[in-house]
Amino acid sequence: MALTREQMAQRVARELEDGFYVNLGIGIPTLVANYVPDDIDVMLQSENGLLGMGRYPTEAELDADMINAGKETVTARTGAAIFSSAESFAMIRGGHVDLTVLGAFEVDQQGNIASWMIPGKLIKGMGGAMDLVAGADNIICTMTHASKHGESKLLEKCELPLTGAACIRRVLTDLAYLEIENGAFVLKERAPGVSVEEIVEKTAGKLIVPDHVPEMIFD
Amino acid sequence: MALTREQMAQRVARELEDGFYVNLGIGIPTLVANYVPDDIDVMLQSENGLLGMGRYPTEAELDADMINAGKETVTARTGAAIFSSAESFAMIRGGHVDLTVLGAFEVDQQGNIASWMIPGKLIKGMGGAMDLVAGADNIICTMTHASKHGESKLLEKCELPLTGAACIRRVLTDLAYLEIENGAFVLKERAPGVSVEEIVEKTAGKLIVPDHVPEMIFD
Amino acid sequence: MAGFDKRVSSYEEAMEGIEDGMTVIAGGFGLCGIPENLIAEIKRRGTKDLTVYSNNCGVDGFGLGILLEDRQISTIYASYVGENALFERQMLNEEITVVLTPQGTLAEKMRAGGAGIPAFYTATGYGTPVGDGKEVREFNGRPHILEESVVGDFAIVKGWKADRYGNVIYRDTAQNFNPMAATAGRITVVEVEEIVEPGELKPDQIHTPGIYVDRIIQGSFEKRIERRMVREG
Amino acid sequence: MAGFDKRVSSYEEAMEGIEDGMTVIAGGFGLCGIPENLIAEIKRRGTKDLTVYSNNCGVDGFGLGILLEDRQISTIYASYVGENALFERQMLNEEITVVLTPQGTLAEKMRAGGAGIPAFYTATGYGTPVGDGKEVREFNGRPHILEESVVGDFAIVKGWKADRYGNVIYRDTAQNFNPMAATAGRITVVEVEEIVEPGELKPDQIHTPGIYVDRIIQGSFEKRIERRMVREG
Repeated sequence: MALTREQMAQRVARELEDGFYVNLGIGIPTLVANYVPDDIDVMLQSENGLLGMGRYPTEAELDADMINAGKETVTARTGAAIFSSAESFAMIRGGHVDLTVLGAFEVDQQGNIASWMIPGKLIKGMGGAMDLVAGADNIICTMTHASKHGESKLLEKCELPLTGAACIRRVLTDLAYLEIENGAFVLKERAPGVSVEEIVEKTAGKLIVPDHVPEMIFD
Repeated sequence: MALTREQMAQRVARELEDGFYVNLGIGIPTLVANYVPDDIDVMLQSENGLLGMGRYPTEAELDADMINAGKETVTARTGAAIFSSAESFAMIRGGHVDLTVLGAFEVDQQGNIASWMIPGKLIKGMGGAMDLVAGADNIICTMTHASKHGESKLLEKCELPLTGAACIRRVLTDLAYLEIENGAFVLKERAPGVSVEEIVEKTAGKLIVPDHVPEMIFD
Repeated sequence: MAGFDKRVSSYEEAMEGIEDGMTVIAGGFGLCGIPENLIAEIKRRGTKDLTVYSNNCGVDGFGLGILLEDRQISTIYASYVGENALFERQMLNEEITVVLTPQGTLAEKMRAGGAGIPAFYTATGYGTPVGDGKEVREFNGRPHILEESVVGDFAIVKGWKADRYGNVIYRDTAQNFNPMAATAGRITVVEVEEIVEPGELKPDQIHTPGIYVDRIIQGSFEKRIERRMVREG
Repeated sequence: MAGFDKRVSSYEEAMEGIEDGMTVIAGGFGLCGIPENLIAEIKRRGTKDLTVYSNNCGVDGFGLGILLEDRQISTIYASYVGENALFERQMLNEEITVVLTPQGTLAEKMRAGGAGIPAFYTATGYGTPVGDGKEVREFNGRPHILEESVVGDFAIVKGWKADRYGNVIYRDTAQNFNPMAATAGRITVVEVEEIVEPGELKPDQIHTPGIYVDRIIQGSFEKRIERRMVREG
């Protein structure tokens, strides 16, 4: 079975370490915050200028001056800091964020990522995504393995305009967890009940399949 | 008579305008603060990170965390702001300071200035002087017209290592106030009792002498 | 003597001197911390052919979005413009030129402009359409692109509190692009919720020192919320 | 879980990992806001062949000056080094390499290093010995030189108050180079006068967010005054 959005978030959350500063993109990445293990503490960076994003506010706490990068009202947790956009991207561009999780339309075997533009269809802008992929060493890209029409999103070469070049090393799809090494996707884990064959079939880019590909385990 | 240091400061102070942000270098420039006309208000920028430098502290006010760019203990005036060195030089480099007054060893007819190094003799460093001369449009350079040995400091071409290239437009010496235009010093005013001939004699660079050169007037 | 008293008493005075064809740098992120009354004044004046630097372009009917109604903006540099149907239509009809700019690069362009740094290298955007036509150079074994900074004819800024000297502090995440915008205007206008007495702002806690600020005005603000999220209390 | 508790309990622990040949970025201006105990710990360790970025090099017997006594510094990038007789002797004897760097360029090198900007253009130093050998390029009709940024193995910083999360505020002009230094260390160590309880520092008034800081230690400080000027009270 393909992973649910919640399972994808759960799987990504296993990459969190105690004391990590983490930037979570919109969509599935945002859900990761719900699966932080109880015995670790992570600090969420929101690129509009908030380090230490807390929960949504109560009615009483609601404050127009307190939003996250998704423009949602939020709160600040204990230990938070708030700063300018220049400072926020100094952190991001300077490589101070420990883990970045973001969605994508396509990833290719060179680690290129396309996530911000579909010519003639969607031109909303890249927001902070280009800075995030350029600044981070440690990025996990989350997306469905294939489009609704069955077209692979793990390509030999991205077809859409890039968000960043040669910057992605790790991809979690609804079918598999893969790493990108030396111009190829390496299949590291598969979703419970998903066969290697299905993953091979739905991966357009070069795929290396080790002898043993463990299944992910969920509670 | 050549101007005293106090008279030089007094003359420079006439260039102050109400609402000016001013950076005063060490030496004669510092004295300018004593001659701010009563009917105007200026704000002194100290490049270690203080806008709105006040008087020296009383014994009771003395505070090691409160110094100026000359490393002297100071106070902050009402309306002051304190910030980092990067912010301080953002102001300076970005051209936000209205008037910069600084000393020099030599100035030449191209507006070059040498003020920070005498090879084999003095190697203390440029501090903020290179940023100040590069960032300001409006600089007044103060110095004696000639060295103790009678050698002119207003040259055809600076001999000492430069602080900045083609950046000085106005020079006040103990003998004269001059402006630099089109590769020449233009004599604008002379010190009381100082003859045009003396200035001509002590100016090594190209000097343009208008028909009428008024004497400075001091109370 | 006027000295450093930068207070003005009307929005008309606050935006005096803005002219067709000028470049305006605006603070704000989404609808948070936007100079909403200064934008409304530009709308009232009908100033045209503006080039705007702002992270977003407001929404239909609020924020910079209202300047689209009479096509006052001809070019915008922004990182994200997805909230605005009118905007999308003008973009598709090529009635507005949109230069999509990575958020961090946009912030740094303003910061560098204010700080007298004409250009800087960044890895952001290398190998993407953002890097097209820009100089590429390697540093530390990695390609970077050259980005130029920006200075605007006007900067419009929303602060929380200011004193008459033009010292400003921002509140929470309404800070965002405002401090950089404030440094990058030939004329910088800041509207705030409260003008406080001199001395009330602690000097070492001021976000924007008064040297960057030309005009200060106290206003009242709608502070519209774009995505209202609440949890049970 | 240790989480974000960055407190260490000894200066030995604070400087753990510093090795011969490393690059150290130090906050401070003159003797104001210098990490005096962290410097003393480097002295105690006898770490050699250090490359130091600091606006000044202390005075004889205090601040970075004490690292000269056993020749622990091999290269220094500084804007002004005029306060120190031992320093001058070592410089004239070529026992230390001094790269005199304009103050604003030095601050910006640290800030850019921390911000992932490998290089920037500035007019400062063009046409002077500082510009020798550096690329020159015109922007807005004016020549600028290319300056590269710096990242240090260690940054040593003096704050006023911090919380266990590594959030720091500075006091008055003791801020100076400290915030930039804090961003530019692979390992950033901050010593402060007081570690306060979480939540005590207002989030939007923090000068250095904890993400830049690896270790925090509370110390006591001499805070020597270099030029004591007083007026009649």
